[in-house]
Amino acid sequence: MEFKTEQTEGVTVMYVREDRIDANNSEELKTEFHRLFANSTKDLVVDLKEVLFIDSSGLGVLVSGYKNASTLHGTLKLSSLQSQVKSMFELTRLHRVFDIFTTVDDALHSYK
Amino acid sequence: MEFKTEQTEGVTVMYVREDRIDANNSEELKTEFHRLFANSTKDLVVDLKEVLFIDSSGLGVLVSGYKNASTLHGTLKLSSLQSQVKSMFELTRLHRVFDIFTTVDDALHSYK
Amino acid sequence: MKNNINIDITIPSHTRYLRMITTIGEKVAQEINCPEEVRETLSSQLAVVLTEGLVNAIKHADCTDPNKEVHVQIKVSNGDLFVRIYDSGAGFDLEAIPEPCFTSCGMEDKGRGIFILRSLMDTVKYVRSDSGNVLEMRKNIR
Amino acid sequence: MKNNINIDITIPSHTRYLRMITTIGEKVAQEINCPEEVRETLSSQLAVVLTEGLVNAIKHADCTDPNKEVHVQIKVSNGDLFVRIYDSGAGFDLEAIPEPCFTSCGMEDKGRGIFILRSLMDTVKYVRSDSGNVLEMRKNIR
Ligand SMILES: Nc1ncnc2c1ncn2[C@@H]1O[C@H](COP(=O)(O)OP(=O)(O)O)[C@@H](O)[C@H]1O
Ligand SMILES: Nc1ncnc2c1ncn2[C@@H]1O[C@H](COP(=O)(O)OP(=O)(O)O)[C@@H](O)[C@H]1O
Repeated sequence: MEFKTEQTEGVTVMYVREDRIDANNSEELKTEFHRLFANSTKDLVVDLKEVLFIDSSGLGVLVSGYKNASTLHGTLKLSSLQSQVKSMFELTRLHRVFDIFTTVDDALHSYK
Repeated sequence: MEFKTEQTEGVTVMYVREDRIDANNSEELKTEFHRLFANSTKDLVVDLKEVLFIDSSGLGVLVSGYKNASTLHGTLKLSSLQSQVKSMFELTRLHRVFDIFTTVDDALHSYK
Repeated sequence: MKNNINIDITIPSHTRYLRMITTIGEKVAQEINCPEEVRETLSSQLAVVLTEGLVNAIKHADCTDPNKEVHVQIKVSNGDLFVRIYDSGAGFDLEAIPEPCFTSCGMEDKGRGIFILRSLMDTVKYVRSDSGNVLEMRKNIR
Repeated sequence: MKNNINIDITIPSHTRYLRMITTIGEKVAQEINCPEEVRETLSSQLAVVLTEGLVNAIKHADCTDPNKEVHVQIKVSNGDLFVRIYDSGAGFDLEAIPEPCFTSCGMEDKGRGIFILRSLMDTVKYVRSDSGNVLEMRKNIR
């Protein structure tokens, strides 16, 4: 799985460069979360613009990232959900748990 | 099947607006050929730029158009063959029968 | 003319085939006779259902045999869409699987698959037998 | 781990399903373990082979029954790709089919299907039996 990561005023933004997050690659996302949280990231925006498909294991890894961030007294927020991804969050009620933004900029703004 | 047709200095150019010509739609191409040849077309350039896949029934319809044009003392020429389409012409040796051009302009130029 | 389609697929028991199977499911859904938007929704739901069902068969059933295969059937028949996923593992009790927790306090990383299947399909059954188990799902598409 | 894939598809005997089947064939070819360019070529050849074989089964076999179905099998097994297309028509003698004419003088609109199949696959057989006929093709992919 490919990522691009940027730092902006203490917040890490991770762009997921993959059209699917499923049981075949979700472990790679988990590893990347661990790497970021081990390297002084507390607040993380995960941008899902390129992700067209997510399954329950992909949701699970985002939940685990959310919990990691909370433990560090930070927050994991999401941006740019495509329609299938959005439906999966709604179906599993996770849209009530995560802060979800239309764009990365909106997400960044919310930390201010 | 969708087409766009233009007249340029006595030559008809037909753009095939479809990604496949196969046994499911090749009759529509045949009908369009008949219509054009019945309406004073003699020289015809068929542009296949949008066609990514052709089967033997599609080749057959082009052969029948070629024969129609010959009967009227005109020629049917082809332009913009994508790789799968080109392979099919080579496999069936039809590239030796048809005049095939890289662009519509090259094909038009050859009538001069 | 009837519009029945039946596809039986056998693949090695590995998640690398998920993309292939979901694409096949999407193509089948696109042939279903129904309004465009319904078809689009069905197509992405079928992709999810195939993924969740297959991942369970791959991960939870009989994972010790490296040459293990999984078998999936996608069937469109008389206004119903059927998905059947066969496994040869120890099986489990579908009715005993609880709903996931919906609040951030008790939130788990896993345990959403069966819930998703139940939400997207009309019926979900798991039938165990000596010759193998099958997760059988049906959705009305008329 | 083995890389065997088996797909059995039954569809109504109609050309509108050609797109679906060729897309499925392409997806299967993309899972075959071989260099990228080989895989691309194989993918487009499989699309052609499926189309030519299916169109013959749809057009020449038993075309009077509106509820007729065709059955196609795509199989990747131990370095071979198999395509089998079943029909329940009167059958024909494959060996008696002549090569098409290659010059513009005697050029026909049809009669290129079998020639294409023979060119793209290593072996092409047609086996007739009382319970149905099968066009059986094999191609080595190692
Ligand atoms: N095919 C199967 N064979 C055995 N156990 C299964 C199977 N499918 C599901 N299970 C059991 O049901 C539980 C719940 O499955 P699911 O809701 O998909 O969540 P998850 O797979 O994330 O645990 C699994 O943890 C597993 O114990
Ligand atoms: N499944 C089949 N059942 C009966 N006849 C067949 C079948 N497949 C091919 N044929 C016969 O073989 C001939 C040659 O087939 P082909 O080379 O594909 O050319 P075409 O279909 O364009 O005639 C067909 O015209 C038909 O008579």
